[in-house]
Amino acid sequence: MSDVLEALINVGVLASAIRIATPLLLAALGEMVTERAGILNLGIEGTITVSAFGSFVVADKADSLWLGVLSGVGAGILLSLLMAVLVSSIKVEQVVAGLALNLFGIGMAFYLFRAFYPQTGGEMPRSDTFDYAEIPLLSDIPAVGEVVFSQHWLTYAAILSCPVLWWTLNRTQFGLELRSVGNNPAACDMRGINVTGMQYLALAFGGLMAGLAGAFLSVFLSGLFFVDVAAGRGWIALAIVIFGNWRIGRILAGALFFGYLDAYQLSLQARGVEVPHQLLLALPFVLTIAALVVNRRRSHEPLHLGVPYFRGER
Amino acid sequence: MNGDGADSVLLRARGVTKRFPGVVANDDITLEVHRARVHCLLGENGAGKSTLADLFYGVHEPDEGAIELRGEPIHMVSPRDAIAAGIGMVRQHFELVTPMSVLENVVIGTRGEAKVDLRAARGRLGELCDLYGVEVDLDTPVGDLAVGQQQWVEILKALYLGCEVLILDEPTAVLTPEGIERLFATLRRMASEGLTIVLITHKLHEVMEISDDVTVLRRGRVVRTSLTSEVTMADLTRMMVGRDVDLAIDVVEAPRGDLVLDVSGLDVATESGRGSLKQVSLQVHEREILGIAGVSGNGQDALFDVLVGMKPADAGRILVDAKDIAELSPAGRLEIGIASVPADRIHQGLMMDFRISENLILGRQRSDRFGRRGWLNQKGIGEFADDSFAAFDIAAPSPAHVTRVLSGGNLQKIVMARELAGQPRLLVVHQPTRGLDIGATEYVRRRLVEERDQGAAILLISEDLDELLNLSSRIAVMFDGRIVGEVDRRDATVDRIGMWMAGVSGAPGEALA
Amino acid sequence: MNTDVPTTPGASSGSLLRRTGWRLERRLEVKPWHEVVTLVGAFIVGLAICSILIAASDKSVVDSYRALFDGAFGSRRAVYETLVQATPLIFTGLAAAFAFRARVWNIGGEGQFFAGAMGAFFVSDLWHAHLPRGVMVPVLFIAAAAAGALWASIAGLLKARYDTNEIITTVMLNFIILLILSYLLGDLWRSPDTFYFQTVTLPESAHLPLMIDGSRLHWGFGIAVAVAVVVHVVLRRTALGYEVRGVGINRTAGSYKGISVPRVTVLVMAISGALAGLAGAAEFSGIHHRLQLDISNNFGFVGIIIALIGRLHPAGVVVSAIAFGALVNGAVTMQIQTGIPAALVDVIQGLSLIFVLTGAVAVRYRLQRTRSDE
Amino acid sequence: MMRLTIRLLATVLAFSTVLVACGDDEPEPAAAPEPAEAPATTADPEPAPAEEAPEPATSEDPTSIHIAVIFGNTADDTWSTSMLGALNRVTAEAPYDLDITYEYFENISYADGERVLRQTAETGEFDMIIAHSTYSDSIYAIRDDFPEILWSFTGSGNEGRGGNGYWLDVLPHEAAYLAGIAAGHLSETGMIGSVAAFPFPNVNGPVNGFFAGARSVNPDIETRVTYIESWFDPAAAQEAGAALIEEGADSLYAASTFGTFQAALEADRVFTIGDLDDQEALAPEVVITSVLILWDPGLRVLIDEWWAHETAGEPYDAPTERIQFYMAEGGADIAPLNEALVPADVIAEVNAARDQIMNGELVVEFNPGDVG
Repeated sequence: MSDVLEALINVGVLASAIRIATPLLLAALGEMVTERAGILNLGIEGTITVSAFGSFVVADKADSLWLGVLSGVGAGILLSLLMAVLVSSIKVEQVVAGLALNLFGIGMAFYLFRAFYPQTGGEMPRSDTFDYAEIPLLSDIPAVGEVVFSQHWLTYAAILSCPVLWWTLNRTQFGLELRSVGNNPAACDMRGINVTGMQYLALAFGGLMAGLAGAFLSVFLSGLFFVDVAAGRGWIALAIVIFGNWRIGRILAGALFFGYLDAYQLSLQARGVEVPHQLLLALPFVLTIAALVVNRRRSHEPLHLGVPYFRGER
Repeated sequence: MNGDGADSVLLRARGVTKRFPGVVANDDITLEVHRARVHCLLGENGAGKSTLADLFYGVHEPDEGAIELRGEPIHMVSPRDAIAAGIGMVRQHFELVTPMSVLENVVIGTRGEAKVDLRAARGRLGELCDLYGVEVDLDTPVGDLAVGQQQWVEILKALYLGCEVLILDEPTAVLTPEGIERLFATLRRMASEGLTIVLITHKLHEVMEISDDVTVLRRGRVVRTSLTSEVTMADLTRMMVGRDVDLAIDVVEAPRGDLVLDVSGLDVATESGRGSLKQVSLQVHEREILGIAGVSGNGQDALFDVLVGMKPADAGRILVDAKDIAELSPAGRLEIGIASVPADRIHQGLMMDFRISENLILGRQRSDRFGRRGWLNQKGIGEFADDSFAAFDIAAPSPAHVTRVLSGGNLQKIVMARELAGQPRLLVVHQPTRGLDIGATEYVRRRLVEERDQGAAILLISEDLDELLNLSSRIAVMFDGRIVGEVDRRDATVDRIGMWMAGVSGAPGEALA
Repeated sequence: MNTDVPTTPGASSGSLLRRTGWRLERRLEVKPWHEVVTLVGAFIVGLAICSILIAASDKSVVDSYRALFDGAFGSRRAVYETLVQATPLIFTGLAAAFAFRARVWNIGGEGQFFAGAMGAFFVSDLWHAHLPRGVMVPVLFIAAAAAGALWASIAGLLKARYDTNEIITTVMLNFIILLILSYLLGDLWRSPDTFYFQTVTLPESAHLPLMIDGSRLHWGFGIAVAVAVVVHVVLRRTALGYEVRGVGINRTAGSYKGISVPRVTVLVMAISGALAGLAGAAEFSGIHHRLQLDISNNFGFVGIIIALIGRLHPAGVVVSAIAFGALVNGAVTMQIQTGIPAALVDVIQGLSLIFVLTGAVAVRYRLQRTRSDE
Repeated sequence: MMRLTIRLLATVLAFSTVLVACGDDEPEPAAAPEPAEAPATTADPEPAPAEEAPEPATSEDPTSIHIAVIFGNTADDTWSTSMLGALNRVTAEAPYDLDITYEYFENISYADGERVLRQTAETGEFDMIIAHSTYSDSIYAIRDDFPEILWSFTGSGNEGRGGNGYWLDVLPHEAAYLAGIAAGHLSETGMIGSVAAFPFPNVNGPVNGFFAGARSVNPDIETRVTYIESWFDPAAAQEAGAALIEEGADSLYAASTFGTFQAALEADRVFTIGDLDDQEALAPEVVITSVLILWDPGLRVLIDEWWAHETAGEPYDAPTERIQFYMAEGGADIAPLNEALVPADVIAEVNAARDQIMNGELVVEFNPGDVG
């Protein structure tokens, strides 16, 4: 029992939680912005996969991790722009477009991977990975230094992007308009705001963030690409957005919490504690449903989420 | 006063035609709007006024012809172009982001500023409010504002962008007589300061009261443009309708019968607090039409909803034939003979993608006539549709067609045919002629009277005073969720009802408890 | 999510298009031939792009498509296999179509598929020794439908009671049930005599009989087509179907006229879940005969796509499920015969979908010249 | 509309039955490969008859064999690469002077197994089809339709039923025991761990072997295992490894998983042991050795059986038992230890133990039960 409790605040568990949370946070922030513009993008899983591949192949072939990140992000943006064309211009049902995009994206990434790396019985190709970016001085603080200040630079970037994003959404003209588009595209249209353009931008940003998540999985964590690299993280990011009620602070908390649960169950196993870990893994999903019910009175769900906007129709 | 100088023409439509599937909304329209004047576009619902306004604002593009501003043709494909050209518009249905504050709503779409300087915006907006005497809390979410105030937010939005032409589409529908007066005063002042105002309305007296110029539209065409001072209301009526009409229906009233609807002490809260009901009591008898007057947003929606079972009452009783119906669902209320015609027939009354025949049985799909043990009786449905087509003179290719293809008047006929079919005991009607042309309006009103004569008790909620004065046996007036006065039709005058509508309570004894 | 926005005729267009002097206009009525023409058009465009991809990987386009067709319809057995592949998709497609008709966005077909298979396994485990085949198989299917309905009802009830977004709840429920199944397969339900996370094999008495001996085509296909007919009759001919369609078109008007939207929502979810559950039973008792974590090849998700391509119509679902089954089935032959990588097959499927979806939207519009004077 | 629908549905049904009926007249296609088999195998004209090996071959004898391999995961996972590696080696050996060619099909889902196997067989191109044992049910369901094909499934499997279905397995627990010896010596924290895929017997066996090896040199050593419930999820393996390291484990055995080396790379002085395939090149800083599974002897047996069938015309008669290979029989081994990380005396000790296992002096029990 003491193991169960001790694992709760274990330094390694916390550091691991932050690491696991990083791609979730990145993808969730991107999805939140996309949804704020009224687009429900279920294609994050595919976007992450495509980006992980884009990062990996360039990092490996061009031998530059930074170029790798850049191209991963580029790939993510490209796929998201395809989504934008489908849902914002052609106005295909968003749910289906997202599902189709997953199929297409994952297939495309794997197809290209095989084109670049035919497997004939050798080892798995592996690229370099970024080293942890330990922040001088701060990383020497006991416990906190190890948990918080000895992570990847992208982790810091993800966390720092929260206030930046908050400021952008709440204190700039652009953010104001973006939020308006998700709530009342007709009003924005009448105000001269290019609704379609905003949705393209929002999706591109979502692609950028999912792209970073993909890059994190390949060129930060493992230096590997494989077809199941996203492993459901796109879906969990989606859950986190709802769990976080479309609020940046709560999304950050949600991502950390979901990452924490995963790290915790691994730690319990490592301690030899017998728990049906499936139940711990299911907890985030159950909690997301619970959050939906609890938040219903003060929901910040964009009023026009998932509904295609047609001018002249109401 | 010299409206004729070509250089004073600010906005011009030149031979503008706009078609929608199945209709020509604007047909070769040419008109000129002069600088710093108030120009009314007058016409019935469906005459093409709103479409023309949308063309001026870049919402739609003309299929033929051109819009000109300051003598130059301007090609607008989006409201953005209109805004850039100095055109502002307040549409009939507000375009507000309800969860956001007044200030934020105003700032949306102001170009060229990356960071929202809310402080500066607040200052400028404050000046505008002071200038025109607008009182509104800038930090309240607009969803929490009264409709009248929301309209001011819309006007502020247009002014904030510094427009030269301000188009207002039916702005008075949501205002009290007092509010209208204030609006008109403000508009006159704006015009005197150089703003050009295009006001869309279907109310003659408003035209006479405020405008310098008036253009009458009928069926998408311009009938005539003239100086308001040179026409009379009778002229305008003739132009609007195309003939002399008297919508008054000769009402020979039979004595009313037993008490059918007895409402007392009804309270209904709404989430925002707007449009709630407070201690409403009213009675309707057999062979009687009780009219409910009031400016929209004063509780009429809640009253309709609570009577048909869409909203629960927080306090009070609703008796129908002395039976408490509080526990009855909408379906249960249909069963005991409560029929209803909702205000928004497209959203509340019809399934636009259903076949017409299917819409005609909506609500009675499980009745013995149209089904048995969960199965639909296709033959019964078909026969009923044929009967309805004949009885209500519905103009549609066949009952198997999708409802979407019908015109507004025919849509309302379908609703009426459906609701009147079961010989309702109580008929709750909300804005039954809104948006209908003269012919359909006449038809609907006549059917209501017929229904009354056959013994139904009718509660008629309307914002059209003429309609109420014409049809009702008694008129009650709602203000801020209360019945503030009730009067027999024979004693009713526009002034008296207008006072009540503005919230001024009548002398003791006039308002029935 | 506000999915209850009724649409009225009107213009719609992006400004880019408008600047060219054209605009899209919504058709008042979409005729069947519009749909056919557009779908064929989409299919041809999709095929063309896929051809480029095939050519880019140095394979013969003609040979590839021939292999694809042969794999799908080239022999008796190929046809059976296509139908075998289509069977679960018909069920999950119907499940999605039925829910979407009421604008209830059940994305949980995958989870309900497993719920169904689990229900079927549960009763087979409980009673298999005591029931003859004629009873056992129907019991399996009933249990699967019940389990699928039950699982979906969670999302239905939450939506009816708390207005929670069913897209999210059903997606979450997918994950939850897979984890529950993983737990059960590792523990209570694990077959004692094999190494994997799987149950014991079903006794013969619980096998769904074959439609064609010597093939894999089991009666699941027949049942699926029969269920499609039933779903159609329910939608068209019953008061429930009327209400389901009504809620889908305009739930405000529906509730004004006495249709209890929460009740219909729960019912729709349950029925949709039951249909997806049947897919689980058919695969479990017709093909795999044991429960495993991998018995679904994304059938729940693909069903959604099938439903939309089939325009939410049972006949359309059956047709598009068979077409999709043919594509999946033929793709394997194409891969084996021409060496096209498996991944390209996924790309082709994704691309065809994107084009068919685009076509399905495009069919509702027509291009109209906005200015005759330009 | 109703009538239209029913007509549509009827058409679909009719269409299906017509298609089915059309086929009825044709000969059963499943049987077709039989006559086609001979030309398919001898059709390959490339190896000129002149080059034929002299000894057993007559001019009638086959000169080439074409093998299909079906992978459930992608071909990059370690199980797949170990199989491909063995195929490459056996191809180079060219038993019976055969020209061995193979194709693999990867990422085939369990649900698609039977169909893919059948379609692979129906092409008539393949003499031998090897699949992971997760498809063993499927193989038994269709192999009777293709009596000329040698079917094989590899791994733990469900059951063996003889005929033309061969069940191959390899036992790497002895090699894991050797890795355990090295880990036991290297451990400073007194704890070693394993990141394992599933609590399956064929995963537990090597893990138990690994721990037993460590205990043989350090009886007090603590052991921990974490299951990540995936055959191939490097990210999960990495985090699980990190959790074990945090607990104090300083040697990690990646049992049927891939990716723990990443966790070791990020820790101080933690070693990792690869599994199934040699992983030292991936991360030479931390990988001390790898537990190898070697399919070579199994493949040789399969080719022998096929050769006997082809040349002598005997029907296939697979044993119902699994054909399994211990380390001494070449079914498993330990990769050369990383000399940069492992002291020479430890290497010597491991090699000595390896010799003992090879000559039977040291017996390592196969313990597939719960890891303790």
